[in-house]
Formats: sequence, C-alpha cells, structure tokens
Amino acid sequence: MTIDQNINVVRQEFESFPDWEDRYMHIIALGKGLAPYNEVHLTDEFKVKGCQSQVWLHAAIVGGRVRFEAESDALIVKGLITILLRLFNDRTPKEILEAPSDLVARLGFEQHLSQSRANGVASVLKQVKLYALAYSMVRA
Amino acid sequence: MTIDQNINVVRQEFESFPDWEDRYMHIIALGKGLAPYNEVHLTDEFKVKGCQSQVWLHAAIVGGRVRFEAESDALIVKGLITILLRLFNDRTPKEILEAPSDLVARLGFEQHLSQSRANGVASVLKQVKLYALAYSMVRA
Amino acid sequence: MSDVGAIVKPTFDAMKLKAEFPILARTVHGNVPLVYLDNAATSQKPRAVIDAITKYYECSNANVHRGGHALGAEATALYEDARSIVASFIGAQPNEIIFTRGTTESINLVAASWSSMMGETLKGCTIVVTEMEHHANIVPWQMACEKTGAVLKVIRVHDDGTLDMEHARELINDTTAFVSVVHVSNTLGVENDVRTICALARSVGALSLVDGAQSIVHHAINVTSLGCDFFVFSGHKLYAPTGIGVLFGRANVLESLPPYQGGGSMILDVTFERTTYNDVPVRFEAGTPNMEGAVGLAAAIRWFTALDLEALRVHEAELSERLLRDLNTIDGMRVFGPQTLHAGIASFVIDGMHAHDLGTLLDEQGVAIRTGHHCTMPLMKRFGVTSTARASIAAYTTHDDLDVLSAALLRSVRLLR
Amino acid sequence: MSDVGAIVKPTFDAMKLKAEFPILARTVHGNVPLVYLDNAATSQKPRAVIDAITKYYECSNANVHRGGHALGAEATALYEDARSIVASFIGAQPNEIIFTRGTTESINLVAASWSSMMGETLKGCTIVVTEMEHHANIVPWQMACEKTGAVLKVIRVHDDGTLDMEHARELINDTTAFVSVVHVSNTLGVENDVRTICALARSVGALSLVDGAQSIVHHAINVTSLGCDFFVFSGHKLYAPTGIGVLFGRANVLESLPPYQGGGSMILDVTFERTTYNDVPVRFEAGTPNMEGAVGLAAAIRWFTALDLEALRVHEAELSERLLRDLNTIDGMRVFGPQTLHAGIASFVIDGMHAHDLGTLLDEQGVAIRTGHHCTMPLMKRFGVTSTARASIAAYTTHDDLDVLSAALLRSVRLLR
Ligand SMILES: Cc1ncc(COP(=O)(O)O)c(C=O)c1O
Ligand SMILES: Cc1ncc(COP(=O)(O)O)c(C=O)c1O
Repeated sequence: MTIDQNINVVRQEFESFPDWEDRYMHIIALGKGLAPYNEVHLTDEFKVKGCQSQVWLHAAIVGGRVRFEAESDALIVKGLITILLRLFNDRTPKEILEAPSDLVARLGFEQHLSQSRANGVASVLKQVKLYALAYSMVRA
Repeated sequence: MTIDQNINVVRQEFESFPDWEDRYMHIIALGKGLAPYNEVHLTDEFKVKGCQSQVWLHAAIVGGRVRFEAESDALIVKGLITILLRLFNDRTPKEILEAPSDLVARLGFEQHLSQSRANGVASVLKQVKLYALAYSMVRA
Repeated sequence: MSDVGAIVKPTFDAMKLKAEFPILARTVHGNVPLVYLDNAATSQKPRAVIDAITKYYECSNANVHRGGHALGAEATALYEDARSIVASFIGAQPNEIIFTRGTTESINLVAASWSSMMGETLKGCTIVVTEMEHHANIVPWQMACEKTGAVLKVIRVHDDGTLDMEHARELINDTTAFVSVVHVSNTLGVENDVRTICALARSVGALSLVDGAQSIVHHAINVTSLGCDFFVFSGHKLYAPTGIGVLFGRANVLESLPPYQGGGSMILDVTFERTTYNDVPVRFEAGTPNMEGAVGLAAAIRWFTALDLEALRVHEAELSERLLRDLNTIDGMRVFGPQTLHAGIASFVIDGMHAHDLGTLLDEQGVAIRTGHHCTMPLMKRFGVTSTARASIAAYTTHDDLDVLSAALLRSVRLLR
Repeated sequence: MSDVGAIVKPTFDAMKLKAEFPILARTVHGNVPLVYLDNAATSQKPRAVIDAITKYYECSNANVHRGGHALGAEATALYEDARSIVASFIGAQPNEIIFTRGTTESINLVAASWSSMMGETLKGCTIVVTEMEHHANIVPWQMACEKTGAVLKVIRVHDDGTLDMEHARELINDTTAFVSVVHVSNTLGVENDVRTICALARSVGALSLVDGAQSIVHHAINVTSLGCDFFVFSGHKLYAPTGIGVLFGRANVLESLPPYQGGGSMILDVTFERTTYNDVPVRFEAGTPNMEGAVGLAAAIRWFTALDLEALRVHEAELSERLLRDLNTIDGMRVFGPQTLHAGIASFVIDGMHAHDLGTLLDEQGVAIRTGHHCTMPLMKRFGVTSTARASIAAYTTHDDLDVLSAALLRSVRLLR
C-alpha cells in the first residue's frame, strides 16, 4: 500500500467510530500496544519540540528504509504516534518526503481530535520528515 | 463683597450669556483687558504647571493682602484668569485659603467651558492657593 | 430571609450570575455544553463589561491626556475615573495606580526600572522569590540579576505546598534588596502569608512586591494592610478585558523610580539635548494607553463589587471544598497543595495517567480544565512532575458544573485504565 | 458607471461609510453635531470592529498558547490568524509580527532589546533620527544612548517641512548603528522617502526602523519594498481597538535579539539556574497578550481592505487638497509643511491667535481638532512655535465635515480678532 492508500484506511477506521468514546478507546488501545522504545534514546536529542506532552522519536535506516521508534508519557499521544508510524515505518526517505503536506487534515485528525492533539501530531510529523530529509541527503 | 458673594456674581454673569458665542466674546474681551504683566517675571519660576497654554502667575503681598499679576499666550485663558483674579486680588491669604474647594464647579466653568479650559483654571487656582499658603506661613 | 428569626446563611445564585455570561451558554465539539473550569488562566466576561466596551467605542472614544476637545475630555475623564475605581478597590490612591498590559508587564516594569536605578550597587545583594512563583515573577528578576550582579534566592515550599516560613526568615536578611512573592499560587491555590513576608522585607530595608494575579479575584485586597510596596494584577482574570493590568506602587517609591518606556505623555519637555519626565503615574504610561481596557476594567470592578461578596466568598469556599472532596474519591488521585481551602484552584495528577490525556478526554466531554506546567516549572520540578491537571472556579461556577466534572473525570479514568 | 464609455473616476461614498461608525452620529455640548477631525490622534471604530470584539468575548475568549481545551484552541487560532492577517497586510511573514500595545511600545522594545545586546560596543556609534520625530521615536533612543554611550544624531528639516536628504546622506555614515525615521509626520503630514533612508542605512551596515503610525492608514505598505528592518504601528489609528500595536522585524534580525520582557509563553524552560527562551515571535510576547486587541485589529484590517482602496486614496487626496485650500483662504494663516499632499494632516497657526483658543472655539461648534505640540516638541522649536492646531481626516471624513470646519474656523477667527 502507498502512503496515500494508507491514509484513507486510517481515515475510514477513524470514521467508523462516530462516538468520541469509542474513538479514544481505540487510540488508547493502540497506544498501549506501541512497540517498546530503547531507553538509551530517551534523551533530549530525540525529544520532539512543540508537543504538550513529552515525545521522543528515533530513526535508523535499515536497507534503505527508515525504521522509527517512538515514546511518549501520554497514552493518547502514543496511540496517535502508532498510527503515524504505521504510515511511515519502513518507507524510503523519498516516499516519506512525498507524503501530502495536509496529512493531518486528511487523516481526519483536525476534525476528530482536539486542536492541541492535532498540533502535537503535526510536530511529530515534521520530525518524521526531517529524519527522512536527513537520510535522503546522506544517501544522495 | 466676600469671595462667596463674588462667585455668585460671576456665575450669574456667566449665565446671562446662554449662547456660547456671547459667552466667549465676553471672556475674550476680559482677556484683552487683563492688566499688563511685568516682563521680568516671564520666567519658568512663575509658570503654572498643568495648563495647555503657557500661563505665568506672580504674587506679592501688599499691606497683608495678596496682589496677583498674570499672563498667558492664549486670549481665552487670559479672560478666565481675569475672572479668577477679580475674585482673589487684594484678599488676605486667609480669605483665599478659605475659598471653597469646588470653586471651579461653582463658577459654572465646568458646565459652560470645555473640560481642558476648566482644568487649566483649576491649575491656576491651585497656584493661587499655594501663594496664599506661602504668605500665610510667612506671616504666622 | 422569608422565615423571620431563622439563621440565614448568605446564599449566592451562581446559576443566575452565569446567565450574565454569554459564552457560558455555548457548546463545544458539536453540541456538548461547555463547562469552563479554567478560570485561573482567564475569566469570562459578563454582559456588563462587554456592553461597557461597546459603549466606549460608540460614545466616548478619543485619545486621552491630549486635551482640546469635548470627546477627548470625556475619554480622559473615563480613563482617570477607571484609575480611581481601581485605587479604591485595593485601598490605594489614584496616583499610585499605573495601567499596564497585565501582571507580567507590571512585574517587568518594576524589575527593570528598579534594577536600572540600583545598577551596580546590587552586586552581591539578594532578590528573594519563592519556589512556587509563576514564570512572570521569576524571569524578570533573573534578567535583573544578570544586569546587576544581584543573586536570586528562593524560599522553599513544604511537601504540603505551603511556604517554608522558617526559610523565608532565613533568606530575608541584611543582604536582601527586594522580595517578590505570589499571594495565591496559580498552581496550588495556596494563599501565602504575604503580610508577614512584606513586614520581614521592610524590617531589613528591602522593597516588596506581591503578585496578586490570582488573589485579586478571591480575596479582598487592601495594599496598606498588606504592607507591600508594589501589588500587581491582570484585568483579564477579574472579568475584565484582555490587555489591561495594574501596577500599584507606594507613591514615594514610585516617585523614586526612573521611567520604563519612553514616548508621549510620560514627558514634560523633550529636546535632543535633555528630556525631562512627567510626574507619577503618567511617567510610567508612555504612549497611547489601552483606554478601552481601563474602561472595561472599571466596569468589571463595578460589576464585581456590586455582587454580594460575602455570599460569593461562602459560595466559592463551598465549591472549593466540594471540588477537593470529589477529586479525593478517585483512585490514585494526588492533589497538590494543602488539603484545606484552595482559593478555587485544584491541581492534581492520577496514578499512571498523563494530565494531558485526562485533559483531552475531559475536553471531549465539554469540560475545559488546564493541563501543563501552569508557567511554574520550578514548582513542577519540586513535586517531581512535568505537568498537572488544574481545575479552577469563578463566581459563575455552579454545583452542576462540578457534577459534570466529576462524572467526566470518572469516565476519563475508566478509559485510561 | 451608468454611462457606458464615460471615463469613470472611482468615487467613494464617505457618507455611507460614516454610517458604520456609531460615534460619528453623536453630538457634543448639548446638541451640537460632532465633526471629528482628530484622526491622527486616534481613529473611530466601525460597527464591524465593535462587533468582532463582542463576538470574541461572547464566543471564543480563552487564554492562548496554553492549549488543552477546545475554547483555548479556538482563541489561539483567532490570535494566530490575526498575526497572519497583519503579516499579509504589510507584506511580511507571520513569524515576523510581534503584537505590542502600540507604536510606542514597539519602538521601546527594539531600542531596549537591541541596545542591551550591543551594550558598550555602541560607544561612539551614532543613532540617527529626524527633527520631525514623535517623542515615541526620540525618548527610547535617548535612553539607549544613555545606557550605551551611543550618540543621537538628528536629520534636519527644511523650512518647507521636508527632510534635508543631503543632511541624511551626511549623517548616515560608517559610525551609524541604527536609523529610526518616521514615515509620515503626525504633525506635518509630510511623507519621507524612507526607502532611500533605509537603503542608506543598509549600505553602511546600520539597522533601520520606520515609524508607520500615520502611514499605515494612508499608504499601502510593503515592508520588503521599503527595505526596513523594523516597521511599527498602532492599531488604534487604523480603526482597531486600543491597546494593540505591531512590531514587524525581519526574521533573522528578530532572531538575533534578546528578549524584552520575561514571563509566560516566551520561555522554553525555566529553572532557577538557567532559563532558555522560546523562538520568535513569542519570545517577545511575555504574558497573556491582548487577545481581544489582536482579534479586533484583524477585524479592522479585514474591514479596511474590503473598502475600495483606490477610490479611498482619491477621496482622501481630494479632501487633503481641499483642506489646505480652505485653510489658505484665511487671513494670517500659516500652514506648516509642504503645500503639496499632506496625507490628510494639516497643522497650522493663525497670526495673533493661540492654537488653543482656536481649538476651544472650534470645539464649542462641535469640531474636534487637536491643538498642542503633537508630541513633537523639537519640531515645534524648529518652527518657532509652542503649539499648532491640527486637523486630520479619515476614510469617513466628508466634504460636509470640511464645510463645517471652514465655517467654524471663520467664526472663531472673527471672535478672536
Ligand atoms: C500567579 C500569577 N502570576 C502571573 C501571571 C501572569 O499574568 P499575565 O499573563 O496576565 O501577565 C499569572 C497568570 O497567568 C498568575 O497566575
Ligand atoms: C508618528 C507617530 N509616532 C508614534 C506615535 C505613538 O503612537 P502610540 O501613542 O499609539 O504608541 C504616534 C501617535 O501618537 C505617531 O503619530
């Protein structure tokens, strides 16, 4: 699946919960399932700026594809990050950089999440793209 | 006539001009007739603070009574000062200090003059009283 | 009141009061009714204040202090009346009241003007604040220290959120030049004994400032009995418009201070060789002031003081107590600050849950609380947290609001567990 | 527009526009209709702006930038939208816009922050202003000079009120560190060639600030084509509320400047040991900002830019010309500044009459003009007067207004002669 196709899947998943409670139950469940983060990377260097809660994001390049690892102290944030990483994990830098810039809106986050949550996701997304940019230059 | 009686006279005079134009014509005529001011006293020392136009006020004590002398570069202000001096010239410091504190209002100035004019008159009045206070202490 | 002879506790009709605040009737997230419990951040505005703003622009707007015409005189009178109303509200004289943008600017003005006057003489002197200060009462003093070589000293906070008065007595000593303390903590709701602290400051010849941003709404303030040299607050937390605040300074202290900003009104005479400054308070009000803000603040104080304040205090105390009680029924709840009266502010965390997660879920249910560090990062550090959830009440808060909060909290906790 | 093929001059219906300003329908001194010609001091507010304020408080008021709930997000979005609207109004980027109280605070912020950064390195350097500056663009620089040892240099004004550009070229040289000039003089109405002056500044490596307090209303502004590093103006002269103003600073220049006031929002991290500051622009917006003011300013700009600005410029030029013509018919009239276009501002004195006397008598006839030094004392001295009378127009000024002014002036002159 392309990132674009994936976006639609996520959006539909989101919209299958018309009730805020179910929606958040889903996000929280995802958050609880976020893959463990390597404690070595719990440093300021990997902290994402612009989030209300603490978020760490680490990336490595494996076989030409970017492998992300993330952590947060807030469960809902972890859930949202899980969704983001589902979109971006194991993609090439090029694919990531070409992802639509209005992604947060297209995911339905702006509509279905509180503003500060949507802003937090946007900050993580920015960092995701910065990693991709860095790796694309390393390889160029 | 006491100052109090004089106030009523001034007020009645004022109120005999229901038209603003006649009232100001009267004030301007008074201003033109203000006694000449001794140029020697045209200094910062005798300048009254808090007036929009420049006002100088000088006082001397003659036979236990305060003799005022005033100047301004604005004609309407000169007219208003003429009225004030009519009330206070050649009074004893005690009489001046006992003049009612709401004098500007009782003269009808607040009602019949623009606010900034009334404020200017209040500033001159304050200075008049400061002179009286000074002379009352010298004599005490 | 109907039963002659019955003991009547003052009652306060918060429901009725609420109807005076148009915004409180709105909904969020579609059609969820709003329950606004973020009053320590900013208060909502009653119809009376909104109308006063409209009236100002519809009837009396003109530049002040520049005289000349009828409209200007009217605007000036309104502006100066506002100063008098503020003065009598806190037991001061009109010439002791300076209009600023808010608490933050008031403190910056004092810190900058006073430290520039003192200059190098402050080297080695101390400026004393507390561990529970808002950033607005920390950063300006750090800047002053950097400029002058003064040293910042910090009064410790006990585990229960009260101030360590022993430590205060120790820190406020002969080396102390200034003491600046918060009256009611915006994070803990705890009220400090600022009267004692100001007396300590005075006894060692130091100046004192009380940050009244929170206390102005919940306590009757008299600056003379507090014994402070400066008292500061923001209009927007007192049902008044944004962009207006107050700096009270004792007349003779203000007179000794050099100006802060330069411009129109604050001068007597300007030449390129030498400029002389005007008297207090206009010396500290350079440029066109926020006339509308001052008029709106006056309207807010008029509206507020017309309430049955005695009944209001009882109502607020009742709600505060109830709020704490409700919170404490929740498993894993940790409320910061003393368990007694909280001036309508309760900060808390729940075991294993992030405050932001709670805030997000409450928001979905229409309940607006604040989550974060509340601009008191050092206090967060003191208690070993990065953020708390904070609910804070106002005169228009009802028991129904707290019912909604309780139910919404339980629901959120259930989701997060 | 009805005659096909006819040459159509844009027409502007000032009468209709006037109806949008409630205050302009009022009377003074009993029942004398108000003719407001003190627009250079402050402008009146259209219904659209008053309504935007009401709507803000009725619907969206909350503290900004502290996130958490729906209302806060809404208020933050409105506040940041306002920043974008201001930015595009003057051809800047949103992160180059700082909200202040007004022109005066904007200049003070720049002068204080920049001079504290430069410190002793400014000793012997020059700061260049002009003889026609408003006190707001003099006193802050005098303060900066006093702190740093820099020297203030003053570009002369010709007898006709235009700037001596030869002198400008002479003064702006290798020793120059900053050039701060007014775009349109509030006393003379003359427009300075700030583009050339900013280019001169840049050519010697000096920073430049343009005081746009008056030009923002009468000229289209593009900060990039002006070539300035800073551009400042007040909302209240642009049909917006009081208490809000703008500081534009070029992004990389702003980024180099240390903060001005300390407090909430402007920090990243606060500890008692070390505080780190946030990015531009919030680094310069400590504390709760004037949210209502920003929203009101956005509404004013939206309202203003929806006017037929081309037609408005023609209308204003016509009125300006007519105003000068009318004044010049009066015996003993002396109008200051060039006899060409005056950006709607005319300053004058009449032989043997004090400006205040004229002002008083005009006021009795409902005509509000300004009399005094207009916060430009050095310019008054330059022209050998202590005060002038100043009439200034706005978009809502009509030919009828000028008819009333003319008649009232003649009547006043008759009384005073
Ligand atoms: C205790 C305290 N001090 C200072 C401030 C700063 O006030 P403002 O943001 O209105 O300047 C606040 C409010 O945020 C506060 O609660
Ligand atoms: C040219 C000029 N500069 C500065 C100012 C000061 O503006 P404010 O009083 O709004 O700060 C004004 C207006 O009074 C002005 O006309």
